[in-house]
Parts: sequence; structure tokens; C-alpha cells
Amino acid sequence: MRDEDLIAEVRAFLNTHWDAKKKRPKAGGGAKEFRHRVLEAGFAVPSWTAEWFGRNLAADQARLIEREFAAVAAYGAGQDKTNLFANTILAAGTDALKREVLQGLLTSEIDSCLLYSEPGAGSDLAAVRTRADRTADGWVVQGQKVWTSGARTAQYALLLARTDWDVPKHQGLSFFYMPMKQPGVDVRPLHQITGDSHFNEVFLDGAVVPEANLLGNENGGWKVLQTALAYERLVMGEGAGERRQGSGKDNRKSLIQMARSAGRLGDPVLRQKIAQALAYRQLNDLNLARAKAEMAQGTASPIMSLGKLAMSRILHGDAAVMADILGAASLLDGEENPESADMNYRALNAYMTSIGGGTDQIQRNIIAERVLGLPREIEVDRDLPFRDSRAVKG
Amino acid sequence: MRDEDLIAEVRAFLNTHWDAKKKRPKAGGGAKEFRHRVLEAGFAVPSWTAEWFGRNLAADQARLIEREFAAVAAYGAGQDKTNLFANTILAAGTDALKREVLQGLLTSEIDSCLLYSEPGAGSDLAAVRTRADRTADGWVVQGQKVWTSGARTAQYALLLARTDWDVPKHQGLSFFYMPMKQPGVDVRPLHQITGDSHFNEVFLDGAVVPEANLLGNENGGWKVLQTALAYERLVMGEGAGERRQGSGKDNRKSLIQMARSAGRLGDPVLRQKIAQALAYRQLNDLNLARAKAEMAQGTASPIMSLGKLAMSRILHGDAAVMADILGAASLLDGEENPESADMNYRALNAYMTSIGGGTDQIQRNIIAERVLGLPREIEVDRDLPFRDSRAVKG
Amino acid sequence: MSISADELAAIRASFQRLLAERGTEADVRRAIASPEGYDAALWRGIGDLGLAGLIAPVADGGAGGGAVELELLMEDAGAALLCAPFLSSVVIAGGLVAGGDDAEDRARLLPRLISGAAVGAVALTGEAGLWTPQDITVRAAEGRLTGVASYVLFGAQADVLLAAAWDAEGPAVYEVAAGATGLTITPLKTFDLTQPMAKIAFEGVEARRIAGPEALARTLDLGRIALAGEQAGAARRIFEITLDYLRTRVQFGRPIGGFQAMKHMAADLLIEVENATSAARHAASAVAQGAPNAQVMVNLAAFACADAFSQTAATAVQMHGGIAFTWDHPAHLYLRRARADARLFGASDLYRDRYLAALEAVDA
Amino acid sequence: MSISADELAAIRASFQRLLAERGTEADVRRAIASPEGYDAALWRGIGDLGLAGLIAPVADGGAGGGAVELELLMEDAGAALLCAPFLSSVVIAGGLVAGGDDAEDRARLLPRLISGAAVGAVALTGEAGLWTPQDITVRAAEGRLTGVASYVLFGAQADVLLAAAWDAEGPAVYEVAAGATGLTITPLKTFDLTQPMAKIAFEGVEARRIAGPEALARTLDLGRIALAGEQAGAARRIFEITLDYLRTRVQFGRPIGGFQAMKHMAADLLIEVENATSAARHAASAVAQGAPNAQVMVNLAAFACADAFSQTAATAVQMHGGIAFTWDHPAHLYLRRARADARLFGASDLYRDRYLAALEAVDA
Repeated sequence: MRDEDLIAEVRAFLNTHWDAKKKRPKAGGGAKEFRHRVLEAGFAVPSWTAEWFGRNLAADQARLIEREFAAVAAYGAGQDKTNLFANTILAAGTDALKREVLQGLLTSEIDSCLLYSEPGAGSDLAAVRTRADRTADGWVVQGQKVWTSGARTAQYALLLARTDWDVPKHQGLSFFYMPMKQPGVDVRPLHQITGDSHFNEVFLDGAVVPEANLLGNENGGWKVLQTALAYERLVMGEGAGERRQGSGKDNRKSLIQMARSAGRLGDPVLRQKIAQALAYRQLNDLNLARAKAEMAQGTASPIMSLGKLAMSRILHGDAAVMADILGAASLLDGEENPESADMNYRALNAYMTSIGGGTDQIQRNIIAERVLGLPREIEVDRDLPFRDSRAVKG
Repeated sequence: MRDEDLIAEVRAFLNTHWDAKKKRPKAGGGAKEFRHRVLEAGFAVPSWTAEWFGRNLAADQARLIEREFAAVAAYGAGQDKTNLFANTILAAGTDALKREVLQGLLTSEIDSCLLYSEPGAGSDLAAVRTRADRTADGWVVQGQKVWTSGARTAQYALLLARTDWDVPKHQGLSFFYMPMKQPGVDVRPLHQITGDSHFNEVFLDGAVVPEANLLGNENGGWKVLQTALAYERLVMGEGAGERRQGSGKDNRKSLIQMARSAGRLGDPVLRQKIAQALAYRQLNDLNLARAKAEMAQGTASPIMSLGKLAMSRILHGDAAVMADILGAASLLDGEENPESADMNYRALNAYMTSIGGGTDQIQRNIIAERVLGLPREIEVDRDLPFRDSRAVKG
Repeated sequence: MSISADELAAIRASFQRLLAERGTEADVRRAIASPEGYDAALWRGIGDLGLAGLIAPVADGGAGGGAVELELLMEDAGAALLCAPFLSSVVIAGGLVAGGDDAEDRARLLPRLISGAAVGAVALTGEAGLWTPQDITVRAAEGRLTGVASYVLFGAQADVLLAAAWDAEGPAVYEVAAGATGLTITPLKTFDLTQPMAKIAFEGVEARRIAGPEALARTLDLGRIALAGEQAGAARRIFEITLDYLRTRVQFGRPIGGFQAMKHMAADLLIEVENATSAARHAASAVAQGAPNAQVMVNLAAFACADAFSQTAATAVQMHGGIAFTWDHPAHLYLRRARADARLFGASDLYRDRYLAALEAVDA
Repeated sequence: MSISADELAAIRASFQRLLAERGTEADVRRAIASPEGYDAALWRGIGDLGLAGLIAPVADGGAGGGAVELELLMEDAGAALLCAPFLSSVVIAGGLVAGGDDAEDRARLLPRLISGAAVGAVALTGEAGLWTPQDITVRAAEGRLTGVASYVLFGAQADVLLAAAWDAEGPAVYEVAAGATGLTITPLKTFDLTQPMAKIAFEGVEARRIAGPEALARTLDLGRIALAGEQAGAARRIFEITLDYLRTRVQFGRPIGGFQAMKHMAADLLIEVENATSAARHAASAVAQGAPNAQVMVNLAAFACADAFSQTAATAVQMHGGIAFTWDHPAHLYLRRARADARLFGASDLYRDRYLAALEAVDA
């Protein structure tokens, strides 16, 4: 298929189904229906096979579709790149599971959440102690998870659990796609330092996972998890974690305008700080643009791994400069002081990027080892049967 | 002895032997003679025993003597605190060795140098491969040392060498006080990045150390070395490494005056940088003052361990601010551009503090482990017979 | 100094005991949620111990302490995130009243402040919060104040209310009745939860002049030293909390304090913490001794302690990881206090500039 | 663009080959010690490959390259610490002559510059080296130049000597004969050993105007992009040298690259190195395309690449430890070049401010 033909097809589709002015589906059609149309047209996951809603398109053509959708702010396309859950299930799920959930995932009718971290297994995910035991009725799960966003609404969860305690820690884990709406799953909101309860604790006490919902092999969960984590980092590096807070450009304007309206844009010391904050953000944007261009040319780009760490400095730095601009007003908070409240929220929420999904410290290890090829960390319990490790014995 | 009496005695001594105006020994007396007088008066090492040139004074009284000497810029006192070599020999030397060299060390008639580091053993000093083998004529030494300052003039050297290859690396080392002026000791200047040749490489090929010059026990060298290293760090933390470059106060004046004469003391961005640089230096001075006060009260102070690391930031930072003040002139160098040359020298020489005598990274480990009590680094070769380690086998 | 070393040790021990018993993290959380906005019980305990009179002159019934004693106790207060009007009432309001010249004012106001029966608050800065004299917008004329002040610590809780206001002599200190006509006190919603603030509008409020510019400047320096001590103490405590976690939290089969990244962050923080302690204590003794470089030391302590506490609290969250991202962990309480303390009397950049100016003056 | 992707790849490959063969560290050290102060043989090699004409118009006998091609080659030049007047002669002198309007000047000067037969140098800034137009102290009147310029790259080696000088139109570009009366050229002792500089005093020196303010501004931007590329390439090379050392240097029984402190420093530097490459390349393409945000990008690249190279070179010394403190190790050659490059066209603080101003202009 020629690029021009594909573009024409996408434009025709959007013309028919999408109201570009009002940024919503055309008269009568709801979001759900629109997403179904996108799926049927093969635009949701264009690089996938036709068997699973795709069109076998090469990556660069798939990106053309995204671009057309982005140009009119339409949703539903490009999920072969962004939909963590669908991608993981496509890669590691049984056919039965794919039939059951893929369509729902791609039309946003199924929400999912992540059950990875535990109180005792944060940076060291391989030390999880939630157990899954095989029974005639499926896998029975027992344990406690934390840092789960969306757990209250999710119908399913990607679950990391231990299925063999007598082998070293990485070798006894399995990865599941667990139904959430069942007895034995207890979701409790976690009060965060921002005041939000974006995350939850999830207590699992006899929850059941059907056999068909095992992802990858029994005790092969660590490998599947790595794929899922790589997706997550990629998305965080592109700043998805702060999309709610506005794009890079909005942010830039907001720093400059904030200083201007505070009458401080002429302050030379502040100008240095604002410029540096904006520069870090713009440099990260340029890096991502270059990485995408390099990947489009078929070269693997090491830059993609840097985004999350870079974003951490950017987010903490932005909030610090905003506090400097606001001066004493940064003491304030609450709805009556929206600029201050926004700044303070950013200052705290920046930890979600510098801690969540692997701390900056873990992230630096990963970059040093996987990108730069430096020697691995010494892991004292790597080869111990998990049962004998400090994670169990304390 | 009452403080007043001691002070009176010191003042009388200085009145007799020291010309406070001209800052030199009084008419006729040379430096050597003056140092002998100081030693005889018991002022060189007042806290030592009378057997070894001291007066058994407590630390606070010993400090009184120093203060009187410092007030008139006289030298030779307080060596119980500052003379690394004399202290090490007092602590670990045989009586024969003490009789041979202590007096010369305390009157500066004997110069010494340090033979610790090797090309393959920098941060990891315990991996030295210079060997000392016991013979009927004493210890015969074979190997190569680097980073030795003063090696060309030194009559003696503190030498770390391996005396047992079949035990783990820390357990097969011995510490010696080796005569330097002998065949088998070949000193070659090392050209540094500053252009100086302050340091040397020392090639040892059959050099001999008399049996009496073993410090501490055979194969107990690591422990003696630690004492010597602790002294060195202490002295570096007080900024001895940059005493040649002028005191803190001089430095402060020089930054402010430098900016003033460059017409840039009003530049708000520069003012922030100058103030922060001066602050780091003053804070370190205040820390040292507090540590001394705490130690005088008998409390062990953790602050003393921080000086070298703090000084590293100070020295690199000072040079950076000076470069900012000088602006384009910092491109220049050489005698024709003394301010620029001084700044550039400082910028490079700062690495002597951040690398020499244990890098900042090693220093942070030491602080974390010894001061904060955090767990030790994992050392993979700690318990291996040295012969089987990567330092030998590669 | 009218307090001997032994007396000081006893006073400090009693304060530490009080804080250990009635100023725990649970107490802090209760105070935050209370309608008063501070820990009234703990405040009474401070009064009972006579600590509200710490720096009031002995002649006025105080303990006669100075900057040195104040700084040390503030280290303890900071470590416990004290939720009580100590800085506002004891240090600044008390300092201004004691620094005034009129015996009648002192007799009328000091006893209530010294006993802790009254909460004192002082409106010091304008709405811009710039902490320059020009930023004070309240003006005094014919015994009445007009203008707006903001960021007033314990402004809405005050029984004794003072305000800095311009008159012919410069920024002087006036007293207004807490319920006076023309006074509008608006509690502010603050990011830090441990120190309530208010905005105060004066519309021709009747006022009585109680001290001049010099007393104001002197008292503000005392406030800066107190705040520096608080920051030094708080920085040290959150650092210790972090060290404990590093020693006990196990990941990858060993305590996370064994990893170099954590060790190196901890070593760097130790320098900050020690710097803060040294800066606060030396500033206190420089002021107590009337040293020629007192202004150098006060300005140095102002930004060094602010930066040290901010950096330590911020890094502590990172070093803890996820657990410190939860509301129930104390790290964010320190972080909030650090961010507030760092702006309470003006930002570090301001003090850095003033420090350099003070050095220029000393060297000149 | 008159150079195709294939042609560019071939040009770059030939340059890289030349540098690998005749621009080694040993060659750099020889050049530094040479009486010429640069690598005359390598410079001839550059001329022989036609690279001195890289950005000259095809019509003038050049290769017709633009900012994008220039930036890429400068990455290679930076990596090898090129000791030759490429920036001075090819980019700035060549750019100014090609940017002039007079066909006779172009015909007289360009062929010698393009072939590499002549070394070109341009006196651009005053003795203060502030890199503002006001800082240019040379003035042109009645065809004669008076004033002093400094920090002139290859000023003492120049065959073709140009100078920025104020005339009625603003800062314009004049040519003077290399041996002209009234010209005093004093070689400067520089900290960086790889780029010679001179101070040039003009006392009524006969001069010919060859280009106006616009050509000067345009060429300076090209110079900034070239310098940014050089810094990006040099930062990457010294980073790679450091990585090699981390992988091979064994202490405590394992390669030092296995220690977290080293890993984390390396990861942070990788961000700086990638930032520099992205900034330099995007600035080049923004200028090549005449993008509306070209000034944003040029100013960003100016300080981002300077800071990245400076930080990478400085940290590289620290990461190597003692070995990099020796003259014989190449790290200090990179550090010296980094410190020079960061001031060559003005300091990072200047460009940060200009970057913000450019953003304000774009957003306005």
C-alpha cells in the first residue's frame, strides 16, 4: 500500500466518523462506537496481524495513521505502540485469553491495572511473596500488592506471583492476567503525599485466576514482566506521566507567563533558572525526536531508555523554578491559590516519576548495564532458593 | 601546670628565639637551630611522653602552645597533630628506629615520602603488588609505586608492600620505613595535567629495608596504614592541600576583589555564585571549628571525616566561579596572565583533592560505613588468597 | 549570659522530654487536623515548663536566655516538627515587646506571652512577601494602621497582635487589639500543615507604637537564628529517620544502605546536616557576642540551613522510595515544613546576596 | 541542499579516515608542540580532500554544504580534538567572504580559503571578550581600522585576516592585509593547547569592507553550530574513552564500571552527551531550513553543548582517577578544549539568557 493511499483512507475514515472541530465522534456516535469503528478499520493496532485486528503494516506506515489521528485529536489509533496491556496479552497470552479480552482492551471497554509491587518488593520486584498455587479450579492467589493505580475500576490485572519457592527468585515467578471483580480481591485506597488516592493497596485472599490467564510459561513470569516494564518506561519517558499537566509547550508558556505576570521575568537570576528548566525539557523533546527518527531508519536508539530519568530531573526542576517564581506565594495551597497548589502538587508528584516504575537509582543501573554494557550489580541472593533468602527469612 | 604559666613560658621562649616582626628566628639563629630549640623546649610534640621529646601535656594545653606559635607565625610546634611521619613512627616503630629518625623528623632534617599507590592499586590499595622478601640482610623490595610527592628529596619512605601472597589481600601486607638513598630506588618525575611534576613514579629493584624499619607486625601492615591514612585525610580536610594557595580569608577576599576589579561584583547571577562558593568554604571552616570544640570536650566528632570531601567541592567550585568572573580571560594562561593561570591551575589541581588520597567516591564510602554505620561494600576478592585474585591473574 | 551551662542542659532536657512524650508524630498529626491548627496541649506544656519565657529578660520575669540558648532549643523543636507558636509568640512577639522602651507595654504584654497564656503574632511582611523593608505596605499615621500584611504566622490564633508599619522613623512596631475595628484576618491555606498563617488587612485600625526600627531588626535576626536552628534540627532528624530505613530495609538480599548510590547520597547529606548545625550555632553565638561579623553569620545561616533542610527532606523521600510517597509516612511532613521554612523570612537567593553584601562590608 | 545523503556519507567517511590516520592523539600532541601551533600536515590533508570548501557555494568552487553537513563533520573534528583552523578559516572566514556581496572579493579570497592554501582568521570580539556587539571596539573610518580585538583564533597564523568593526551600518566585516602597517599581532598563551589565539591591535590599518552586519550575524550562527557540533562530538569521544576504562580497569577484584557510583555517573553523562548531540543537530537543521525557531535552537545548542562537554570532560577525569591526572593521559586535553570551547563565543550564562529571550520572541 502506498503512503498516499493509506493517508487518504484514514482521512476519509476520520471525515466520516470524527468531528474535528468539536473533537468528538460525529453526530450520534458515542466514544465506544467510534473506538469500534477504529478497530474494525484496522487503525487501532495497524502493525498487528489481521487475525488480531491489525493490518500487517510496517512501523512507519503505522505511524502515519497515528499522525492523522493526532492532527484532529482523535483517539483509538496507535495502540500497537501505547497499549501496554493489549501488547502484553498479544505477546504472551493464550489464544483463549486473546479472544476473551483483546477486543475489549482495544475499545477501552476493559480497564486493567498492575499488581507488581509489594510492601517488601519495590525496587526488587523479583522478591515478591504473593503466591499462586495451582488447583483444579485454576490458580489460587494469596498476598498483598501496593502502588496499584486504577484498581477500583479495573476488570483485570497483570499479576506477578510466586509459583515456585524452591528455586532462585527470578526463576519461580509467573505472570497472570487476573480477573479483579471476584471475592478474594480487596482494594483499599492508598493516601499519597499529594493528598490524592491515585494508588491502592490490593489484598488477595483466595482470588482465582483461570488456567487460560497464565501469560507465558509457568515460572517464566520474569521474562514476560520485563517486556511489560520496558513498555511502561518508554511511555513514561515520553512524558505520559504528566500529560494531564499539559504538554511541553504549554509548560514553557506557563513558566514564562508565570514569571511575567509575577513581574519577575526581568530578574537575571530567575531568568537563568527558567532558561535551564525549559532547556532540559526541550532537550528531552529533541532527544525523543532524534530517537524516533533513528528508529524509523531501523537503528536501535539508546536514547529511549533515558527518557524516564531525564523526565525526573525535568519535573522536579520545573516545580523548583515555579516555586522560585511564586516566591512567598509558594507557601500557599488549596483551591484559593491555584498557581501555588499546582506548583506544590507538581513538586510532590514529581516523585511519582523519580520513584514510581523504578527509582532514578534503579533506572541509572539499567541504563549503565543495558545501554552502556557496564557490569551487572552483584546480587547476593540471585542464586539462592527463594525460600532461603532474606526476603523470606528476614 | 596552669594554662597561664604554660602560655607565659611559650611567650618567653618565643621572645627569646623568634623575631615576630620579621617572622624568622632571632639574629644569628637559623631555621634548623630554631627547630632544635623548639624540640628541646618540648613544644614540638607536647602531648608525647618525655622519653620522646614530649611533655605529657593534655590535648587542650598542647593546642595553647600551637596558638602562641601561630600568633607570631613561628614554626615547629604542634607536630603531635600534624607530622604524619613522626606520629606513625612513634605509634608503630621499633625503639631503634625511633632513636634513629624521630629527632630528625621533628626538626625537619629528615624528609619522607609515601610509597603507597601503584599503577594497579589506586583506590584498592590492598591490591599492591610490590613485594618485600625477608633475607638475612633485611627486606628486599621489588615493584613500582606512583603518586609519590617529595620522592626526590626524601631520605625515607613509608612503604606498603606484600609479604605474603597466599593469604587474602589485606592480610599479607607489611608497612616499612624504607631508606630512599640507596641503589635499587629509581625516582622518575611524573608529568601532571597542571604542568607540575609534583609527583613521581618510584621503581624499586632490589632496594633493602633493615629489619628494624618494619612498622608494626609482619603482615600487619594494613592496620598501620589505616592510622597513617586517617592522619592524611584529617590534614587534607583542614585544607592543607591548598595552604600554598592562601588561607580561606585570602581566598574570600580574592573572589570578591577579583569580581570588583573585573567590574562585575554587581552582576546578580555572579553574586549568587560567589556567595555560594564563599559559603561552602566558610561552612567547612565552621564545621572544623565545631569539631575541634567538640573534641576538646572529649566528644568524638564525625565532622572531621567530612573535611576532605567538603574541600573537594570547595576547590572545584572556587575555580569554577573564578572562571566565571574572569570570563573570556579564563581562556588565557601563563605568566603573562597570572589571574587566569592561577585559576586554571586551581581548576586542575582541585583533582588532587577529589582524587588523591582516596577519591571522593571512596571517601563517601568511608563516611557512610565508618561514620554512619551503613553496611560495608561487597568485596568479591576480600577472602581470596591474593595469588588467586584478579589483581594478579587479570 | 544569665543561663549557666548546667541550667541550659536541664532546660533542654526538660524540653526534649516534653517533646518525646507529647510531641510525637501522632501528636503532630492530631494537631494538624485540630480546629486550632496547632497543638494547644503541647503549647500549654511549654508554658508550664517556663519555656515561653526563655529569652525574656530576667527583670521581666523571663529566663534571660539569648540567641545561643534559643538556637539549641529550636533544634529540638525542629526535629519534632513543633506545632506551636514558639517562633511567632516567644521569639518574635516576645522579642519585640521586650525590645520596646515603654515599661507599661512590657508590663502589660510580657507576662501573658512569657506564661504562654497568650499567643503572640506579628505581621511582618507585605502581600508580595519579598522580605525587603519596601515590601511592608502597612503605614502608621495618627495612631492608626492601614495596609495589608500576609504570611503572618499564627495570625488567626493571636491574642497579642503586632504589626510592622512604616512611620516617620522607618518600619516600626505597633500593637493592635486582636478584635479591633477595621481588622480583617483571613486564615490562609498553607502547603505546610504544621504552621498556620493568615493575611491581615488593616483599615484605619487603632494602634499603639511599642518599638522602633532597631528593635525590629534585632528581633528579626533572632527570628532568623531560631528558624535556622529549627531547620538544622529538623534536617538532622529526617536524616536519622532515613538512615534507620537504610539499615533495615532489605532489597536484593541486603539492606539498601549497602548500595553505593544510597551511601553516597547519605554521605553528601551528612555534610549538609553538619553545615546547617554549624551555621545555626555559630550565627547564634556571633549575635550573642555582638561579633563584628554577626550579619555575615546570620545571613549565611539563613540560606545554608534553608538549603540543607530542603535538600535533606527532598532527598530523604527519594531514598525511602515508595513508602515515603504515602501520607502515613512522616517524610512529607518534613518536606512540607522544609519548603515553608525556606520561604518563611525570604528565599535563599535573597540571603545569599545579603551574605555577600555583609562580607563586603566586613572586609571593607 | 546541494549535497546528497550518499555524498555526505562519503565525505564524512573520508574525513573520519583522515582523522583516524593522521589525527591521532600522537598527532595532536605533536601539533601542540610544533612551532606552527597546529597540525599543518593534517590541514593540508583537509585541503586535499576538498573539505575546506565544504560550505562554500558550488558557484564559487565549494561543495555547497550547509549547517547540517558542517555540524556532522564538526562532531568528527571534535572527537579527534582537531588541531587545524577549520572553524576559523573554513567556517567563519570562509562564511564571511562567501556572504559578502562583492564578486571581486570572493574571486580573490575564496579560492585560497577553499583550497586550504590560506589560513583565514577573523577578529570578532574586543579585549573584554563579552560577545556583545558593544564589546567590538574596532572602528572603521575612511577605510582604516582602529582598535583592539582579542581571542582571535589563529590570528597569528592567518594569511587572510578579517575583522569585525563598527561603521555607519553597525558591525561590519573588513579585510586587512596580513602584514599591513599599523597591525600588531600578539600570540596569546592559552590554557587549551589545541587552538592558538592572538590579540590584534589596529592603528589606522588600511582595510577593505567585504560584508555587512547581516552576513556577520549569519556567519556567527554558523560558527556557533560548528562549535556545538565539535563539543557534542568531543563529549561523546571522551565519554567513550571513559567507558572503555570503566570496563577494563579492575579494582577490588572487579571492573570499576561495576560499582554503582561509576554506573550512575555514567548514566547521567549519557544524558548530557545525547542532549548535546540532539541540540547541535537540531540547531543545524533549524538554521538550514530557516525555521522560525532557529534562534531558539542556536542559543540552546550554544549552552547545552558547552555545558555537556565541560561536564563530561570534567567528570571523565574524576572517573578515571589518578591516571587522568597525568599529562600523558588524553583526558586533560579534552578538559582543556572543553573549557576553551565553553568561552570561545561567550559563556553559557549569556546564551541561557538569549535562549529565553528567543523563546519569548517566538511565543510572542
